[in-house]
Amino acid sequence: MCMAGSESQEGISMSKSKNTDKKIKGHLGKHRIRLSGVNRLFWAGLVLLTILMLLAVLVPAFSPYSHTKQSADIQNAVSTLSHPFGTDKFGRDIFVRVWYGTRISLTVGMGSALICGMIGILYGSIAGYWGGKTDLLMMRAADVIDAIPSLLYVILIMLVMGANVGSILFGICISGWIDLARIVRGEVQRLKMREFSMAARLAGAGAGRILWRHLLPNAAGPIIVNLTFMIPKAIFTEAFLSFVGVGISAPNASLGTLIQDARSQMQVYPFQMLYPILVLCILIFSMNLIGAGLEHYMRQMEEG
Amino acid sequence: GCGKQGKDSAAGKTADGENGKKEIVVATNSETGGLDPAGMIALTYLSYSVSALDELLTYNEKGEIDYRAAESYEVNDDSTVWTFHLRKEAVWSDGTPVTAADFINTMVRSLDPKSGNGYANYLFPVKNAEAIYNGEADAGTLGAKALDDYTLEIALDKPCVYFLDLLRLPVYTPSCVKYADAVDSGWDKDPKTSVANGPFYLAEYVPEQYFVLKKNEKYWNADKVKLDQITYRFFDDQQSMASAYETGEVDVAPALQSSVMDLYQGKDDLVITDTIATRYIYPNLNVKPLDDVRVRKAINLAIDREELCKMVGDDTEPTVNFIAKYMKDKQTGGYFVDEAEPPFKENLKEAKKLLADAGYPDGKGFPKLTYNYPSLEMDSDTAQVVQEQLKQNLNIDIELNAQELQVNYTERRAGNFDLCRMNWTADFADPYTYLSMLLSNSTYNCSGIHDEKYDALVEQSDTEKDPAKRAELMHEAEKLAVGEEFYIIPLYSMKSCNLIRPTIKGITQIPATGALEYRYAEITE
Amino acid sequence: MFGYTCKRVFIGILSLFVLVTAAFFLTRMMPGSPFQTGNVSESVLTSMEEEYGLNEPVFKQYATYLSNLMHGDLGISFKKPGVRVSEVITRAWPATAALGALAIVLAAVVGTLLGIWQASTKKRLVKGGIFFSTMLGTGIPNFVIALLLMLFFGVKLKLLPIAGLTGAENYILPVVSLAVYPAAVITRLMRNTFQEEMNRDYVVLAKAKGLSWRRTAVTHILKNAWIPVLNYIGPAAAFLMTGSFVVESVFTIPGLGREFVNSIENRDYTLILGLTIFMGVTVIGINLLTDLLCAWLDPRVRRAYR
Amino acid sequence: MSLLRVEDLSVQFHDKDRRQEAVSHLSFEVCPGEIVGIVGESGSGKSTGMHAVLGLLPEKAEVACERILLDQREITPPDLKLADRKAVKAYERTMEAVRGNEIAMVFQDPLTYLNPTVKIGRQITETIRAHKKCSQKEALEHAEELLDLVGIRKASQRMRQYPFELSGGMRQRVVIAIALACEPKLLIADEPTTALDVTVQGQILELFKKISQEMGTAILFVSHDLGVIASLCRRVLVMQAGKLVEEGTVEDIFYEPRHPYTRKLLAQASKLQKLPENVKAGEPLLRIEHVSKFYTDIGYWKKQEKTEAVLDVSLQIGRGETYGLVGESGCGKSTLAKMVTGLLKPTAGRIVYEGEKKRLKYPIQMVFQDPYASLNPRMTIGDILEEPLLLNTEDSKEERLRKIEELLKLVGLTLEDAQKYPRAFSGGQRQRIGIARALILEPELLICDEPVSALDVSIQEQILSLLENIQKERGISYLFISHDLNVVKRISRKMGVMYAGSLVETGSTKEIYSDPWHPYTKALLSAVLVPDPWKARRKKGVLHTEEKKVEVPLGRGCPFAPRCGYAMACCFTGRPDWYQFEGRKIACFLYSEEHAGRRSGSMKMTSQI
Ligand SMILES: Nc1ncnc2c1ncn2[C@@H]1O[C@H](COP(=O)(O)OP(=O)(O)OP(=O)(O)O)[C@@H](O)[C@H]1O
Ligand SMILES: Nc1ncnc2c1ncn2[C@@H]1O[C@H](COP(=O)(O)OP(=O)(O)OP(=O)(O)O)[C@@H](O)[C@H]1O
Ligand SMILES: [Mg+2]
Ligand SMILES: [Mg+2]
Repeated sequence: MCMAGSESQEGISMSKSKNTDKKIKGHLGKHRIRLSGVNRLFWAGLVLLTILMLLAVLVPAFSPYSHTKQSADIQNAVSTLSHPFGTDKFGRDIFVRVWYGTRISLTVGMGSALICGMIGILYGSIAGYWGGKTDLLMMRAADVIDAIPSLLYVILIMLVMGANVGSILFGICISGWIDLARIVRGEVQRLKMREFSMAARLAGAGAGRILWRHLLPNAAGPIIVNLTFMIPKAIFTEAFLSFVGVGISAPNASLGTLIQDARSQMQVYPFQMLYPILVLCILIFSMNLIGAGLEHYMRQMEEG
Repeated sequence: GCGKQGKDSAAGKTADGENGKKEIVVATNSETGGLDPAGMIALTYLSYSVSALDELLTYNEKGEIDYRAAESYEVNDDSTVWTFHLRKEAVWSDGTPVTAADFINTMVRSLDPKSGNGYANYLFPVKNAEAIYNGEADAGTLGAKALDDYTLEIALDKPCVYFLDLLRLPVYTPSCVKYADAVDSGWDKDPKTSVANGPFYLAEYVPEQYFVLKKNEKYWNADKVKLDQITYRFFDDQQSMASAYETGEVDVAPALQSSVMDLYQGKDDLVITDTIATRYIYPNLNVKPLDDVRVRKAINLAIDREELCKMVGDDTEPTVNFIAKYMKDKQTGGYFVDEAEPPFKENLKEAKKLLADAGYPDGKGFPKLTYNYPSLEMDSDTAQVVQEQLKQNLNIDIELNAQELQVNYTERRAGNFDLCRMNWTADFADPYTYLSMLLSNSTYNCSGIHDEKYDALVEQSDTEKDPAKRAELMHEAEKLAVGEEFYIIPLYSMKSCNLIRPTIKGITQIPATGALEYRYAEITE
Repeated sequence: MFGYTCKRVFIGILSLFVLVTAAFFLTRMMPGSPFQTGNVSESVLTSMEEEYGLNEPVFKQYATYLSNLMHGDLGISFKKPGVRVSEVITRAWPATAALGALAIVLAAVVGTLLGIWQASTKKRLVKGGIFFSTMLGTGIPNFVIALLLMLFFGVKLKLLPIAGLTGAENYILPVVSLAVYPAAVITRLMRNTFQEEMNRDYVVLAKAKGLSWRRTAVTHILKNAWIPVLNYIGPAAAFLMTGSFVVESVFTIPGLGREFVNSIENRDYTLILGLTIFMGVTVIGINLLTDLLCAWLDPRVRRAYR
Repeated sequence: MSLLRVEDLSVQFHDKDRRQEAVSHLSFEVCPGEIVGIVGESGSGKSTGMHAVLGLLPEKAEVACERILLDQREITPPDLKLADRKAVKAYERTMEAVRGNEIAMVFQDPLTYLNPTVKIGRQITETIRAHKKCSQKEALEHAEELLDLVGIRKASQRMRQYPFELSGGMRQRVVIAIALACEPKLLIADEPTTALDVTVQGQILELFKKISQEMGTAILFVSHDLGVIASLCRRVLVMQAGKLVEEGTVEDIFYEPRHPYTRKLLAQASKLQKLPENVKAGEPLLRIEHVSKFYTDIGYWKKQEKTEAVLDVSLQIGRGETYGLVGESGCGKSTLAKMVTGLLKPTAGRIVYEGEKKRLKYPIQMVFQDPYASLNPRMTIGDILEEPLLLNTEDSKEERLRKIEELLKLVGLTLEDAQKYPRAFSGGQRQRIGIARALILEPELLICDEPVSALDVSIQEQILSLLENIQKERGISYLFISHDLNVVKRISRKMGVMYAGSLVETGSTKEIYSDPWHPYTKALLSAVLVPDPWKARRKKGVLHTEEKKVEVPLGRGCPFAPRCGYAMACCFTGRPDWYQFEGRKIACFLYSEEHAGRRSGSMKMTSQI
């Protein structure tokens, strides 16, 4: 996404100097994702997210402490220079653990948003576009999957695939796409009645193109909002699973489990809980910024 | 209309009640199991029975016999026939006299495996009980007989010196023949049929929310009972329990997290009690390096239990014994384990040496072992510390495998583990409750222990009537299992943090388990 | 439409059947047994399993279960001796439903209002403030919110009771903690669709008619903006109405969510299945309702359902 | 003393970096009871200026205005950049009372201006209730009257329908009904009759005249149809590129135009009166055989009602031929068009297309009636135009670009417009984009659903000759749908007249124009307006028969019978057959053998009325 953005920026600056013909050419050339007009919100979010990602990768790699190293003498320490976020009850450095947790949470959150997003959009558009029996069958199938208690299969998955990030992702993704699919379906159903999709059909566009180029961009708002919410949702689901005993095993931790673990001491050492929440909020903030930026861009497009 | 009733019973706020009634509200863990002593029982029954049911007799905190449903007992010379004389004045809360048949009722019903009673095996000392349980004998042949309405005779297969200790177990408590017919008829939670022979009776039962015990005016010792009502409220969450204490919604909040200690430090509300329990690890003897006693010993010696307890919480006490640290010796009144040398002492140097001897100098070549534990906070904490310590001290890698509770049980029972956490809370106040676990034929022995010498020692202690000699035998057995063969890795024993309104006095502790008993509690100004 | 509804109900019953089948085999595939607890011996286990028919071939058990189900019999709980599954449901459902319904209504009202406010205000402070709160609403885990509410309003201020469901005031904290997340999501969705609808030409016409901004918002924009939101609210309502384990256990509420997680942890097969069926009915029913509601709101969609 | 006085109004649209002045320094005034016409080319800022008067422009439009006075009251929009919030609020508050009540507006694009999810009835009553104290019931009754007034039949049933269930013209009339709801002092009508057929247009114009006379309502009438302006207005403003270029009485403007633009306009309008060149029709390309389309109403419990949008229509279009289809709004023209393209499936009958089918997925292209709704708001014009090429041809990028440029030029847009999104275009511009899209694939058969009704005459003429040229070059055929008889006459040699779902008369355009046979055709033709104020004013008494309130059972009787001045008893009981006379076919009992009498084949049939 980054790449496409900067590339097309270049395109615009170029077009300003050259004649209009070039401008149009550059314009028509890239019509998949054009982020040229994408605003400050988007870039702010992206920068923030990149910083978070970098921290998540670099801090655990370069910190003098490991995320498992315990030390009985500095249990529950407050913030100091060497331990910016203090230590937990095992004397482990919370700073490293938080960033280590961010790594896992990001993987789970983004991974599931990506997978669930793709499945949800695909499934929802197919059901919404074809309607009729297909829709009925597909949405009822989704209902059934949604109604099967996730704990039942997650326990099984964990047992078969082991307690790792992959199996958690798998577990979350089995039913995580359904909400999005419902929303996409509703929007597609609504939009396909508009005349412009008829016009596209006449132009020879197949279902895929109509969905991708005509209907989904017009449904982008709700989709983006939903996608941004999918990330914290997946992160919390992961934490809940660990809580019930089917998450990633200690001493590995995600932001969710860090928050969960700090819970028993929250009245005594509230900061142990605060830091992971803070990082999580910043993470969600950055996703929201990106989402808001994209949305804004979409609206701008429409307004011309 | 649970909502309405709840308002005046469960939410009855303070310790002295609203209309001068003396009532307290006790928090208890979420509802599990029924109230029928012969049925599937768990925590809820334990809360209920301490206030509502009178066993034949029990030991008080000082180790003296406290006669409850019985007024006296006799035993023959070789401790095989025990005769109990029941109180003639004792009646159930509906007025029916408490008779020997009521006691036999529980026993017989418990011996039906379909009852799902987990304590049925404690009836096995009784003549024919095991055969009946296995369907090999008729229920009528049970060694327990009612000589008359008020005389209960229990004949044993072989001498059992700790038999009186067993009497506090649910299977030896009475259930009224008039109502208690079937395990699953639901009589046990219906205030109309769930009668009590103790100081309180069940007045209301709202599933998942609370149950109310009211003072049993017909109780033979009713004068001593000061409270009018005890309400037990179910809580899922310990933090909520502590908060409910803070808001005044409960008066007693038992078994809380250790962080409560920090919050209530120096306040009268905080009452720390001992729990007769040991947390330990089973090393699987069928797994490669663990079948070597040197390896087991090395692990045992390398763990710094002091540090472990410091991290896991203030409610733990390091121990190298199997038998719970706070279990008392009735004869001496002191703690049983303190009467002998500890089975072993931590020693890192020796541990390293042992590991090298076993072929893994500095942990080299030591396979990665998996440690199974249920994903409860305390076990998870423990596991992480143990993992880190073994890594630091012996350079062995342990893989932690948190499991959902049921999965953990199943895997443990099937022997699918390298290391597995275990916790044992005493059922009755005798070291046998621990020692029996490691017997070759014990259900709980799932790590492949098969030691004839140990079995013989424990069996011998079973029939030894001289208390001192018996204690010696038991110490010897423990020393063998824990200090020589290192069948288990003991970690710590536990305390329990309770919050109790300072105005409530007279709460006692059950010596066997350390649980609290409210029957003679009173509210002072 | 009526025919369509009938069809949906019929298909709903079919999906329920699929659901039962899936859940049945999933529960049986899970490791552990209902009777496995810390202190049960092997023989008790086997005889209990025999007693409850667990030793029979799975397909036979399945057939038995189905035939019982046909007669409306959900069976007896394995872990609560003598308690029928239907009893558990009828006991736990009212509390959960009341909480869930209140929470979703609260979330919908607050979310809609905030969303509209955010979309239509020009004050940057308000916009930013709402944006920020929605982020907190989604960024702080449910249980933390519940605990914080409990500690602040219960323990610190001693304003509200924190355990049980005995009086009206008991509902406040759990409802609020349940409503925070959906309210945040609804706010965001609402702001979004509302802003989009605000730019439509029909709003100009409404304005040209001389309708006040408020009337336009309520009678024109809201109706259109609500449709995507409704697609979220439906499933969210279904989710809340089937109980939240976290909030129920923090506030000690005897509801379905707690019952459900416990039943899974206990491997209480019949209870798991019973609750799954019940929740399935709720989920399927609410989804049907959502679809009908959407069709009612949007006539263009309605034509697809004939 | 003037009712509305606008002084020095300028509107700018911010477009990323470019600023575009849509209206510049516009000043004019309207006196009470006066009807003022505004003409101008498409995109000249007519709509923008009118929106600005009512303060309806989006925020990104920058409005600068010396002052606007309504009845001596100041309703000048505050300058958003300078004004504080209080001033804006105060302005909004005064405008709330003004809009809809004192100044009402009829918008150009009827579909998008009606809320798609609110029933028609509700959309009318709420206007009434916003300004007058009355009960819902009274409002409903009033709304029903209003719908009647604008010529919508079965008003009470229509009120329960949603906008998308109405035809384009009906929606337009609903918007007019809304504007008239509170009997405003000033009515701003932005192309109110462009979407309407002549008979209804006549009615509406009559209506406008009536209310202006009876209630003293002043009307600001925006239109590109010089005929309408000529017949209705007293005074005319001519706009070009955002500026007012000429102003004067109708006579001055029409007979002594001074500004070159005005002259050009008039010249083109008279050109429209020409007949098309003779083109030879080839073998049949498209055959429509007994096609019908029913819509079922939707409801939960109530019984479903059927709307017969198209009923048993048969016609043939030959290669290289232009077939004109006229008919009043709501008679099923668009529905028929959509069925021909394959977008809708006929309920009965079949459509046979004989042309080459391979090259294009949909060999029959279409220009949609509603220009905005048919453009994806999230795609640039360039992308919209490129899409058909991308999907159906193997052209290289350069080639595509070239074609787009060519077509944009052809329809009077520039290459720069390719970058913009549909929202940034005026109604006429949007329509041209739609035409460009349909043409870009060079189809064999093109269906034009009211392609030029939103355009001013100069561009209309451009487009029409463009269509003609293409036809000459490529032998393409058109099905040309319009309610504007002038346009149909100008382009097509064969035509059909539709009424209420059925064809009532077909034949060569020339013959039908010179000698209409069917009573409905007659009514239509007599309503045509000419761009000449004198003639237009003399043309009184448009055949305007009040509808007889006779319920015609569905499917029985001639659909036109209730409105027909010549209706006979048999017209109410049976459907007329087709009666063929040489090249002409007609469905009316007047021409049946019983009524016209048996005659020998050699005898020539003439109009029976
Ligand atoms: N929302 C907008 N954003 C940017 N430019 C706009 C917008 N609306 C209109 N314009 C531009 O303003 C100019 C005037 O548009 P307007 O709609 O007033 O034309 P018009 O005279 O009504 O034309 P028509 O007869 O075709 O309806 C056009 O060039 C158009 O491109
Ligand atoms: N989607 C629909 N659902 C129900 N009825 C419809 C629908 N579309 C059109 N109709 C009805 O079908 C009839 C014919 O509509 P159509 O749009 O074909 O008219 P038209 O001849 O194109 O009129 P106009 O010139 O005003 O556009 C009308 O009575 C209309 O109410
Ligand atoms: Mg216009
Ligand atoms: Mg039409």
